[in-house]
Amino acid sequence: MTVVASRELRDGEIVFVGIGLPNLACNLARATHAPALVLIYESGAVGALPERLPVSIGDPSLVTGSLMVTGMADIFQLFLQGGRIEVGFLGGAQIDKYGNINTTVVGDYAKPKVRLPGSGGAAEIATHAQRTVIISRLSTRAFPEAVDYITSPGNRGKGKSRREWGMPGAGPVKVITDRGVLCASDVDGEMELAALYPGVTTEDVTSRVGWKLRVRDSLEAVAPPSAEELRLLREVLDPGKLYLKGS
Amino acid sequence: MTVVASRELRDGEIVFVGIGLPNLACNLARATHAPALVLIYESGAVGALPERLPVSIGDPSLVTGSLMVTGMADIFQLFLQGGRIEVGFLGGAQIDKYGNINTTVVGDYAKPKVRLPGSGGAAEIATHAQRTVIISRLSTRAFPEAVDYITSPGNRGKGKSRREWGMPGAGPVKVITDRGVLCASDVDGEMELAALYPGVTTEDVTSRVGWKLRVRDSLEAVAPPSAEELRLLREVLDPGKLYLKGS
Amino acid sequence: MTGAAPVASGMPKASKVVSMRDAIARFVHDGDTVVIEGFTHLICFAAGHEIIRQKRRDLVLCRLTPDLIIDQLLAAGCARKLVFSWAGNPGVGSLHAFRRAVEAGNPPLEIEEYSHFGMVARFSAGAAHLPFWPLRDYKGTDLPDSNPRIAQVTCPYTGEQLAAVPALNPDVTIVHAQRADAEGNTQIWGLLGVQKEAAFASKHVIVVVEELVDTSVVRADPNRTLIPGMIVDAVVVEPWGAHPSYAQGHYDRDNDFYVAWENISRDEGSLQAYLETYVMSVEDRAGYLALHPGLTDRLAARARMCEGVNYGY
Amino acid sequence: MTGAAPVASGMPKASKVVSMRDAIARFVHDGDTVVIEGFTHLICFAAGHEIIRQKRRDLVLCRLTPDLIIDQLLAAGCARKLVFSWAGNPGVGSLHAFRRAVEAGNPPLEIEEYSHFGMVARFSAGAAHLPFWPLRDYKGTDLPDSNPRIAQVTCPYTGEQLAAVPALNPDVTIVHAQRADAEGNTQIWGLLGVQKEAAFASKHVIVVVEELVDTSVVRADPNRTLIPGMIVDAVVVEPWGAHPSYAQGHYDRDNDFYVAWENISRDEGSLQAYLETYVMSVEDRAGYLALHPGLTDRLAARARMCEGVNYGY
Repeated sequence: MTVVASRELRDGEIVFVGIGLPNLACNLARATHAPALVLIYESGAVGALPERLPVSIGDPSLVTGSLMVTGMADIFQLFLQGGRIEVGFLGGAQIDKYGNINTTVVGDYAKPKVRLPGSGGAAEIATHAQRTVIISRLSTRAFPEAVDYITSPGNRGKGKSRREWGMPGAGPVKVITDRGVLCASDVDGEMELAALYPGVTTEDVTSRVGWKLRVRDSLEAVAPPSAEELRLLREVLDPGKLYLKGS
Repeated sequence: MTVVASRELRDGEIVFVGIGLPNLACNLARATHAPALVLIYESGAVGALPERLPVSIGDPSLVTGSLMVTGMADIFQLFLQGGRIEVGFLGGAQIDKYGNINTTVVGDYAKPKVRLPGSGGAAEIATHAQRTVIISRLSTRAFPEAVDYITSPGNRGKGKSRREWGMPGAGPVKVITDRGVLCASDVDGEMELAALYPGVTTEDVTSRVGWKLRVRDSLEAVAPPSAEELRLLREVLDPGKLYLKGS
Repeated sequence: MTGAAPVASGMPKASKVVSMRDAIARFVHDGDTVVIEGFTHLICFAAGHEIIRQKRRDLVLCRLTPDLIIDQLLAAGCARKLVFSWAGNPGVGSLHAFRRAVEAGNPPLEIEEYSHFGMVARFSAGAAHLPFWPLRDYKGTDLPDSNPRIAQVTCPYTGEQLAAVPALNPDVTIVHAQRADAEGNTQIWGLLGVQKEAAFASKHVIVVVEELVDTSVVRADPNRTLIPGMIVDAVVVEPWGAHPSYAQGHYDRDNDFYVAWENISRDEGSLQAYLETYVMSVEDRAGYLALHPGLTDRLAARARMCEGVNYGY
Repeated sequence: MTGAAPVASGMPKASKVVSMRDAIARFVHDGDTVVIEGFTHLICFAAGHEIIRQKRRDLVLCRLTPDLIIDQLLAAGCARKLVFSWAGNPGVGSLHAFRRAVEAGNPPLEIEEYSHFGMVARFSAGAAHLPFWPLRDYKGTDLPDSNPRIAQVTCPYTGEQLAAVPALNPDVTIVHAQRADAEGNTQIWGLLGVQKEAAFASKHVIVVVEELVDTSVVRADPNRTLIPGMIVDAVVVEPWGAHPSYAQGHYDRDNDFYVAWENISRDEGSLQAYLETYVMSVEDRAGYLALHPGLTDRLAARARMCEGVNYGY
């Protein structure tokens, strides 16, 4: 999943990095095919070159040796709202068929069953990044037809498309899961199964999605991680399995 | 005039400094009774300690050894609009009876007889400083009943008082001239003759003002410059008569 | 006054240096709106602990990322309301005291929730003395439904509807910094978060520093100054006052403690025991540090000095 | 790719370093909206002179303080419109070419006038991709009467009417700086003006530097970076390119020249003779400097280095 996410990044791109697997994916991309990736963190670090795997997006290793450190007002106003971010990574407790993401509550907002952290910068990453990529493990709980709460807008929400809302970015183009990749439909923005990991069947994916998942006529086969990618992840980037636990 | 202006400043005050005589007056105050004055320039220097008389408000000597240097967005938003400036000094080609100032045009805006520089930061200093002090040499040309163009708002303009306009600062409390001092009326904000320099008559002032100047019942006598004040001005602060020419 | 030079030495005003106890006693009152800012970096735990020790009640706490500091203040019963944008244990998981309050009303807690940009914008408006701040945000989300204070403003040129958030003007903001002089002229490097905006938005400002320096140190590099002394009310000298958060160039983040908080805070009893031992039973920050032998060796920053620049002309 | 370390060295993209001639030829076109910013400090006269040499026409020039650079561009016939907030010779008096244009239509010039705060706000809106910026200003003044683009916006919370100015998004902004790397990561100290906002508001950015440095110099002190390379199109290395303006730590402002401009510019003939000799008849900045023997000795900055800070953890 991390390897597939890393391949989404093109060399030289300007990427807004969230914590966890996105962070690992970005650092893997930088160590393989995209050495000139520009990593931007909402904490204020631009062009970070962390010498250790940062535990949080405010880690001091993101500051030391970065190209620029600025205040959060600049990060949100000039970089994100200013349209300078090419790709943003997002995750979440719930993702629906239009790529709307819930990181706020399970259940009712006023009386939540589980209170999650909330938006952080996710709402504005989802709004402003030129495109976003979502990373999440498949499960019917994590992929309901409609999320309990829309924290970060997807391709269609509350009855309107992004265009009708007037949102700047293109929205989520892909959802990268642990079994396959969903891609947004050009027509209506609904997520469709587009690629499968080696040895995974269509049914393995559709049975883990809480709505009737559209399946594209021809499914791509995702290339397995190379030995080098696995070695980098396991031995160099996250030897302590900080992010890779269970994967 | 410079000496009288310098006496307007209390020790420790936060003063927004314009170029020319205000600059000299502030530096004189700092060298005499107000060593803890905090000088702020629209160029971005806060707590400047210029080692030479700055020729412009963007002089490098305002930066070296200052307490803080920041961008102009901060100066206007956080310091001025934020209400942090206690006193602002202003001058102008024309000053009217309510302390409105014109630094834009003599004559009609579209077809000016004389095109002046314009507002710079003066409009916002006049709007936001907790109080302002105006410095200008007396002449009927410089003190018309109504200015040709209101660049910086005084105590009443375009038919409304500052309170009716909802302006934050108290407006111009004094006009310091080369012959006496005008003070704003508590009642309607009109400038009234309140103090005379040694040897100056009421008529010397009223004849140089383009409206029927109110004269207060008891006029204060302005103390003449001390030998020390004159020595500082002439020998230390402005030995090259950069600002003192003709005064 | 000798007038020997046109340059006075920038004669200092009265020192604002006070103890943490005095600063909190004087500037943090029951019912106040209180900000302890710092995004991961420079979170002033020392101030939070002193607020707990002084048993402040009914505070309205505002922070982008409540972090462990707010979890502790909530568990100690100091707050009636939280204004925030991301309430988690960064890199670890949940804030359990926060979750108990929101999920089970234990204790009851009012919340007012934005995104990070919304909180930054609220501080920006407060700092600039504007009643609102415009931003392109929240379309197609549930945030405005759950927070009616998120409004819309109409562009006078395009007619476009933009989101708006209201100004936030706290009673007091507490900023931790690497260094300041006795008047509160404060320099910070590394992550800057939203501290400048929060300080300017605030009625009172307490600066807590790793190092008290002479004003000449500040004046030698004025572009490094983030907060001018003119808006600062009190300066507290409290080395290691940000632990388990960090101070770039002084000490690293104590990630082990953030991980350990998961187990400490998951059970209310163990959280209260933590507060009793590490907060209530110590006098001050020195007492806290005495309970953590080896800490300063473990986390002390290595040297990674940058070069200076030339301010000459 | 060896994967020997998790840290790639931040592999540089293609260098953006070009000559001033190429930068202007490529990014400044007839009819463009062009910004050369810098408040007293770091005004890029070298770029202005190259625009004059390449005979650009119908430019819309935007600058808070037009300064001598715009007086020269106006006299050379490059502009059709000026957007500004203070048009004088700082510390001296008038800009005579500007006055001839406005008072006598020689040559005709459209003007659009704000206060400094208004111009700062226009750049801020442009940089933040907002259509307007709110500010408390202009009440009781004639500015909105002479500039209908100054509007009002209604606060959604208080109903208050605030002033608004429209976003300014130039075609190109030219920023002079002390140093940048070949990708355009740019560091400035001393007065910062509105350069960051202007650069972010702009479709294209040209950075002109006193010194081209290795990326490692930038990375050693990232808080000093004002403009990131990702928004920069071209880097021009042009020492003394700001003269008669100044560069803190490199050279002082040439106040004598600002005073001399009064006499040079008061008469149109002498101004044209100045342009012919110092701009049109030289090839580039080196040629200009060759006409000013002794200049670099007279204005070179003395050393006033600050200390570095520790970025370690």
